[in-house]
Amino acid sequence: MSTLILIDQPPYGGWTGREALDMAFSLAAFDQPVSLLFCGAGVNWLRKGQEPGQVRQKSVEKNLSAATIFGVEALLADSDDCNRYGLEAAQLLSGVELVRADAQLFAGYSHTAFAG
Amino acid sequence: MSTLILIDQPPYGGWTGREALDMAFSLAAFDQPVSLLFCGAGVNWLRKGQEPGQVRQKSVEKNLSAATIFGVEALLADSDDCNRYGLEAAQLLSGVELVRADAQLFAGYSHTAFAG
Amino acid sequence: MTKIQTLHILNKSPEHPRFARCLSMASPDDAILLIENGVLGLASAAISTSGQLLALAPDMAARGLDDGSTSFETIDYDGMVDLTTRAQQVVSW
Amino acid sequence: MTKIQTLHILNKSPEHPRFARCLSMASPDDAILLIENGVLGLASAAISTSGQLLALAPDMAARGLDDGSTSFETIDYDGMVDLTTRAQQVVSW
Amino acid sequence: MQDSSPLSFTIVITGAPYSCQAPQSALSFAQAALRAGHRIDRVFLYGDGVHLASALASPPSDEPHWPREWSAFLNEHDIPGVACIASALRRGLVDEGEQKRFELPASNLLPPFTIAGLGEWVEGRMMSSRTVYFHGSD
Amino acid sequence: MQDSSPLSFTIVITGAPYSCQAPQSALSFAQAALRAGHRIDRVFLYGDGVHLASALASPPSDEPHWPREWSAFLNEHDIPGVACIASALRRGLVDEGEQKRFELPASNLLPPFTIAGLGEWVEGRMMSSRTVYFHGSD
Repeated sequence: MSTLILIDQPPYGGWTGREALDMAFSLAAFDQPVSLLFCGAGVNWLRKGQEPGQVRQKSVEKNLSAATIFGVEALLADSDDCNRYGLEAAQLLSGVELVRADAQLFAGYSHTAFAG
Repeated sequence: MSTLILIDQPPYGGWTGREALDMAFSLAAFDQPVSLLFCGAGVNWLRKGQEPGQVRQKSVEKNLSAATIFGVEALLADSDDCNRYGLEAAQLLSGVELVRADAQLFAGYSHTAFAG
Repeated sequence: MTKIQTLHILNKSPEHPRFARCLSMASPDDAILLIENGVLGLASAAISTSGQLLALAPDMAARGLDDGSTSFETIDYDGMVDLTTRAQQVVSW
Repeated sequence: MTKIQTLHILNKSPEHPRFARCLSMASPDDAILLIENGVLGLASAAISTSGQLLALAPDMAARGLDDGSTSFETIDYDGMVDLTTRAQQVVSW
Repeated sequence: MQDSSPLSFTIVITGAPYSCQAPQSALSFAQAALRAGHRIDRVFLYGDGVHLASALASPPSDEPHWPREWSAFLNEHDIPGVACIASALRRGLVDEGEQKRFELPASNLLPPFTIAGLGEWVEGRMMSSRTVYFHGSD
Repeated sequence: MQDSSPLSFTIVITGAPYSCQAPQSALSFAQAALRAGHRIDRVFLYGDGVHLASALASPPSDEPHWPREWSAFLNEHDIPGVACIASALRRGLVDEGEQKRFELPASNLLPPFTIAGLGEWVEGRMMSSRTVYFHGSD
């Protein structure tokens, strides 16, 4: 009964990604196994050095770094999409696992959801 | 001071297109020259035979047919996008003018806007 | 009454990035149900997917789309409920 | 203080259909200002457009994007206001 | 359809009425689910979906009133409707309790909708045979 | 920048706070416009943008309160803020007059925002040197 929460919206331009994080943290808080998969423009959540102070938002880097501490099993990112957005391993937040987002990956989860 | 209102969202799935229509009708009501340009998935507004009764919405065919009567100067549609959605001339609402949505078309208007 | 592994409910228009991603994610045991703006995929270029393709009739009628094709099955909301019960998993795109 | 024909304000991410359409619509006398999610275009594949390319620095910083490139100019909100006054027309995508 | 045994559903709506089709598709689905003999454990509103619980929406009289139609459906079948508290507070959807807590001039939550945390979604996920999401289009 | 003569702006916001960045980008732009000596004739909220005029939005205390920040900005500079009536009524944003007309339990419009028709947008378009739109992202 492991859940995969998908994030394909980039950060700061919209709230959907934050709301997806909240879903993942909430499952973890209830001891339900959950992983996050960043794909499409959503991989931009994982770039190091985000400084959203000038747009009056809070960085999500800290939340993401704390995700595994709070019980999120894995932070997955589609490797093709990381390439597409020029995200090399050195620029990625630590703890991110590069995967291929395909049917085989989905098959490992009993529940898959977007936040919106 | 002629305005071009763009509609690139398809009908019924969202309200943006309807709100774009309202903008055009409102300009026309104040005797301001205005035309509508349907592009992208927005060309699906122009297909004959829409029957949205089962999804509890009103057809916009009537509104669009009345657009020129209410003072909207032209209903323009990008011809490539019509092709993309299999819209041949026979399936298009009457009164639609096929154009190429490019910089040259834009240059003929002093103001261009989306509804959202 | 065949079993479905995953039912993909796809409500985005073909130009939305989730449309292509959903199609590419479906495996042969999956079904893809086009609803809302998603049914416009039937009017645009040929849909290439490994899964079984279905479309919601009320949304097709709203958009003036013909259900004369044999490359996909059309269903109503009762059929949609039935699909969700037959699928092991339901994913909304 | 050169004049701009049309200023295109582009806030969509590169995967959104309006992103490519905006770029293709710009003529050599136009400027394209990337804001919000639009600045992610600087991180993805090379942007091909006839217009002058600019990007909003606060939105780049938020997303961890470097302004070291010379292929576009970065500006702040004051510069954005200046652009809108120099342009004959402003289109928000 | 009748030969499958009854299941239970949690329905999640993340798109707002009069912005997208999600609340209306979800209602047609929910009605069909009951027709087929299934149970709906809970409806959970998340993100922009919380606007479906507005007591103040006033569409033109010739358009369906989606908040009231949903409200009537929930009442008739005694189904709990829950708006996520974090989504609701940010978007200006509050009940009388939140009105007092934040010293607001009014409340605007349409009964029988209530406001609660994401735990309700987690619980729905765990108790229902199927969780089906209705998102905004594009 | 100072060598261009002052212009006037109409600002149109079509995206909701806490759903997209439009209201915050628009505020930064509006502040910069005044800094440069330009005038803002009017702010017009359309579509989902009307939620910016909510008197009930209650974001967490460590996040900016965009409706109140906009309200303070409009008050300080005496700029009219107008929510489109058709968009507002469908989405549950009402003033006291609409509350009475529709017999609603409350009103929730944050002053100095007012509710009026698209004619206000047309007028803004005609009177201002520039009309700049802030839409939702994706």
